Amino acid sequence: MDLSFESTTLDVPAIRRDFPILERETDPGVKLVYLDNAATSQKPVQVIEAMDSYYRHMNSNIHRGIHCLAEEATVAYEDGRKKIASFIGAESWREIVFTRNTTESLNLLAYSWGRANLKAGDRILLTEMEHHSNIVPWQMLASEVGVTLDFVTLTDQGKLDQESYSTLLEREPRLVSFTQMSNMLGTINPVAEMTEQAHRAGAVVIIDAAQSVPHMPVDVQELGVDFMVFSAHKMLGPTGIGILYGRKELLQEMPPFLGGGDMIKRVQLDGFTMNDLPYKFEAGTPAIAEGIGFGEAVDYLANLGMEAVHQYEQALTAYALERLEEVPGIQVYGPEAEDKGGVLSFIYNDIHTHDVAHILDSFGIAVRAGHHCAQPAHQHFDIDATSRASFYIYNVKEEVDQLIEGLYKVKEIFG
Amino acid sequence: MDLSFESTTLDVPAIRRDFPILERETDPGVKLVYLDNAATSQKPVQVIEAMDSYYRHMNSNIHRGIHCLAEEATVAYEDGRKKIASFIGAESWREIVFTRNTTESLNLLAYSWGRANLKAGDRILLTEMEHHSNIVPWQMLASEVGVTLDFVTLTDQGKLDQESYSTLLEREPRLVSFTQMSNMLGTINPVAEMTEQAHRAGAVVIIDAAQSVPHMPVDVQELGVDFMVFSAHKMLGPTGIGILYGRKELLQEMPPFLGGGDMIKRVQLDGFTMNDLPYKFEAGTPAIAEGIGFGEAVDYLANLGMEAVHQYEQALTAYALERLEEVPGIQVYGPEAEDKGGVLSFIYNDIHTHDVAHILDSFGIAVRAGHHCAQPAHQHFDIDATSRASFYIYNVKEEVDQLIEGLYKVKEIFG
Amino acid sequence: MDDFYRELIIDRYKNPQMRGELDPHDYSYEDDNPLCGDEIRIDLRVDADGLITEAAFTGKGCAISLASADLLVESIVGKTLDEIKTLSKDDITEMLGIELGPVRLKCALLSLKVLKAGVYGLDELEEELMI
Amino acid sequence: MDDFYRELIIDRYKNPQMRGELDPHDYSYEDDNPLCGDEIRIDLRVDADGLITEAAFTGKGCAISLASADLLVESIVGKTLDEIKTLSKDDITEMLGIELGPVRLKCALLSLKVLKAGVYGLDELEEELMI
Ligand SMILES: Cc1ncc(COP(=O)(O)O)c(C=O)c1O
Ligand SMILES: Cc1ncc(COP(=O)(O)O)c(C=O)c1O
Repeated sequence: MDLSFESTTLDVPAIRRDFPILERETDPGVKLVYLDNAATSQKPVQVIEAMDSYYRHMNSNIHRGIHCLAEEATVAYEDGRKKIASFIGAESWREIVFTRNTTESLNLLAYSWGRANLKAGDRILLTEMEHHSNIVPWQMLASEVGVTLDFVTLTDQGKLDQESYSTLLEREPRLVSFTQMSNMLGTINPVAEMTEQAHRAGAVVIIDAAQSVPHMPVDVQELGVDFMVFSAHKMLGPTGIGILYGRKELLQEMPPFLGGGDMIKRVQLDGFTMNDLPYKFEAGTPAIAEGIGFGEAVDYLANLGMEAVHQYEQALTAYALERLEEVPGIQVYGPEAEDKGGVLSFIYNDIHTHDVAHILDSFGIAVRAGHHCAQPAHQHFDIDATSRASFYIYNVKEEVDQLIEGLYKVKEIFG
Repeated sequence: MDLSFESTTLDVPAIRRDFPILERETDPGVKLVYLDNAATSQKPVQVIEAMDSYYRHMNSNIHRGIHCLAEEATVAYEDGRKKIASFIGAESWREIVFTRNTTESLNLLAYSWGRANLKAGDRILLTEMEHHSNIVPWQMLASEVGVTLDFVTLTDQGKLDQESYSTLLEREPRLVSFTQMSNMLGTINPVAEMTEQAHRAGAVVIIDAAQSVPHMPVDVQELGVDFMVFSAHKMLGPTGIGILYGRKELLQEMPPFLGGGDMIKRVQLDGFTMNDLPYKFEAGTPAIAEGIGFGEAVDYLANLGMEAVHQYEQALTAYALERLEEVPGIQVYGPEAEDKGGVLSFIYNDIHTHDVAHILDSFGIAVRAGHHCAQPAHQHFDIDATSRASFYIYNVKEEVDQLIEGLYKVKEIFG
Repeated sequence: MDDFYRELIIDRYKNPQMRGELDPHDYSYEDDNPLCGDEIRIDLRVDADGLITEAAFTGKGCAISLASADLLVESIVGKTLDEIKTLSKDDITEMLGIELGPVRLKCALLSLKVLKAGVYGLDELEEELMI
Repeated sequence: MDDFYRELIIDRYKNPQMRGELDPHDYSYEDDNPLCGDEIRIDLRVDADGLITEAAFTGKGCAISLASADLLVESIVGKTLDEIKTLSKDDITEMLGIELGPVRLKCALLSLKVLKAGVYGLDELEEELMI
């Protein structure tokens, strides 16, 4: 891949004009430099206005309503679902379940698929670079059902150790669940190959795509995965809504997760009949405005083209890595630019990450400090916390330069 | 209670100006008459703009961020929680857990409290007027754990049969869960008395307040309940967020429900440590914009005063009941105006509810048709479906008149 | 009001042409819409060449669902079973002569669903319907 | 930049006055902030009247948490245990001389939390902290 800025097809100045928050000053005269995109992305006016307009003109509960608003809202919400289905190459909109976020999607799988398909003695294979949301639900399941968790270890470079993966697959896990892109190391994992290997070993495969779907082309059918999970808020969409994608055959066999309105066809005092997919998994009034906003977000990204998004962010990442290496005392974790997304986690001599982030903040530069909900990956490298800068489509080279300048100021203060 | 319009302290014309959707025409020249408030309420500009402004100026992930946006967003979101705590008279903001909606709150209780506290042979007491969301989670639990469900029956008037309640309490249910106000019959149940009785019988009490908290003063400490659940979208707030209130002692003893980011203090490969209340029950990136919008909604209602809201809606309900009784062939279900909220479900000769709702819609009048996720209550009265008109603070007498006129037109068409 | 409850619909609802049961029959199938309790049953007689010679329906429901059942059943007499396979959502809304939102569409299509499910599966039709 | 990393904080962070351990001691307690792995331990010597005669802390953390530990521990020598009960969030931010957001506040209050938990419970303090 060409990592130069020259070959980008994104019109970044035009993109920036769509994001009102980029005009924000954090202190008088101090312009925001938002480099916390792995935590959550900013939202373009198109998304904000779609939700605003929903509430001003169309707001209604959906699915069961006959009146004009209910019909308009139902169509708009279900259009959001169809857009998402086509964005990730799903075979049918029935394979797209709306949840609150990636975390709920993974818990839904642990409760519904996990409890129906796993028994004491079964193994689940995870990796040391997983987000807590792809660890804790399985730990809870493990202590309830008695399954055993294995973890693929990491190379010094912060990639998955493929030898460890192959060895652990020999233990015949029933389930393999791993991230397509690490939110600490930025590592992009070879999902298609690993999935094929897992399938050969007889496992079902879940991909945590919270960091990948927002930043690169992802096609569930090409990758061959069984389940995939991600969140709207990391990809220009609103808070409060996420996705569970699952192959129809698998979703169909799963028991329901939450019970209540909308997920049933019929209720009597002595029992209920389940609804069709995907409604079987959607109980109660859904996040309607959010589904509509999410659809807008996906339109926005599809218009840019995910290849272009990925190429531009990799150019930014390569440049940022190069510049960070100039700064004495900075150590960045994770692989080289070719193999990673726009996530740079680093330590800076022995300056505490809180102090780094706080002083950068005083220059308007927003980075994250802490373990980024990836404590095991930090433990692997024997550190408590890192500072993390992460990019998206609206970030520019000059903002990387401001980050570097900021880091020199941190050094001055902490001598 | 004085059911006259004259004694209202609400400035309804001013309220109406806060709701942009009330300007909406469903067809050219046909103004919207929104009478589907039990399904979801409309939103005032204050709420819409608070969320809009969050996305334009403050959007960030929360709790773990040190930068300026993260701190502002955390404070705004947690302020929302504090406002809700004080709105329902909770002892502490730690007793307020954010969920997606009433339905998820009830499922959280079934999964976490239910599985930890109930065993085969135990009984749960529900009522025949429950929404599906307060039935299906318990049916799922029943078939998993082997508990037995009992249902308090209804009087002909559509009230809970208190004799049936007392009798069923003698079976010593571990849990009593019922609605404060029926979304089909409008019946307002005597929560304080029934809770005291249930406590004497040794049961824990859950109140489904989805229809009551939006429309009348509710104080969890005065009522003495253990748990209470409701949704933002029915009380001027956004979709995608709801509440589980629980007494601290009870919440503290409960195991977590969803695992992942934010609900943990610490994660290692071999286990995790839980976070404090309420975060223990909030896994993953929460509905941040929605929490802020919910806080605004609660401010709006608190400013009006819930006594005033309740009095005005009862005046509307009394008037509507009176007018509906004039129309030949209309049969309204549920008690008299004094004992019910602003929910009127009716059948109209043998005209199908879909046809009633559809023709009313052609005059801009939005009512709901169907079983309103309360099939058991419909079964009790041996009907499949009803048409339902339901009110909120912005509805006016003239809209009731339009409804009545519309019903006469329906009659004309169906002869 | 809009031309929704066009005379045709009200007329067919009040005076159905094809109501009834066939006994004996070659195909008979029924299904319901649990949302509102509507039910439709369709009976067919089919000759050796797969040609529908007689058809009738019974059931309960709203004007839209009963009128479209009546129109649909009338339209299929003289058609082959293979021709039924090609019937779509659009054929029904065309017969009714109106645009329908998602919930009303479900009412309108209940009879088509019953017909197709009775004769074949109904996977594509389910996909077409968003709700 | 804002006056946040005021000289006082950086100075106390780089040259703490009260760092150390007391052995023997009358009270010793430690706690951490799992978010970032910060840890503080505070040791006290207390006379018969409940007067704190000596105090010291050890630990690791950011400038805010270590500077506030140093300032807090310095300020309590000569105070009674009862007086510690009345120390609040505001006393700490006053010592530091700056406004803090919710996350940094947690850093600043870690030492107070350790101190109070060591001597009493810390329920009210927990309530005060939103996070
Ligand atoms: C009494 C009652 N309980 C529960 C619910 C479910 O609420 P939600 O759909 O927001 O989960 C409703 C709303 O329809 C209701 O009226
Ligand atoms: C790789 C990965 N998985 C899961 C999550 C959890 O996402 P959410 O908080 O939206 O549930 C995140 C986000 O922090 C992530 O980066």
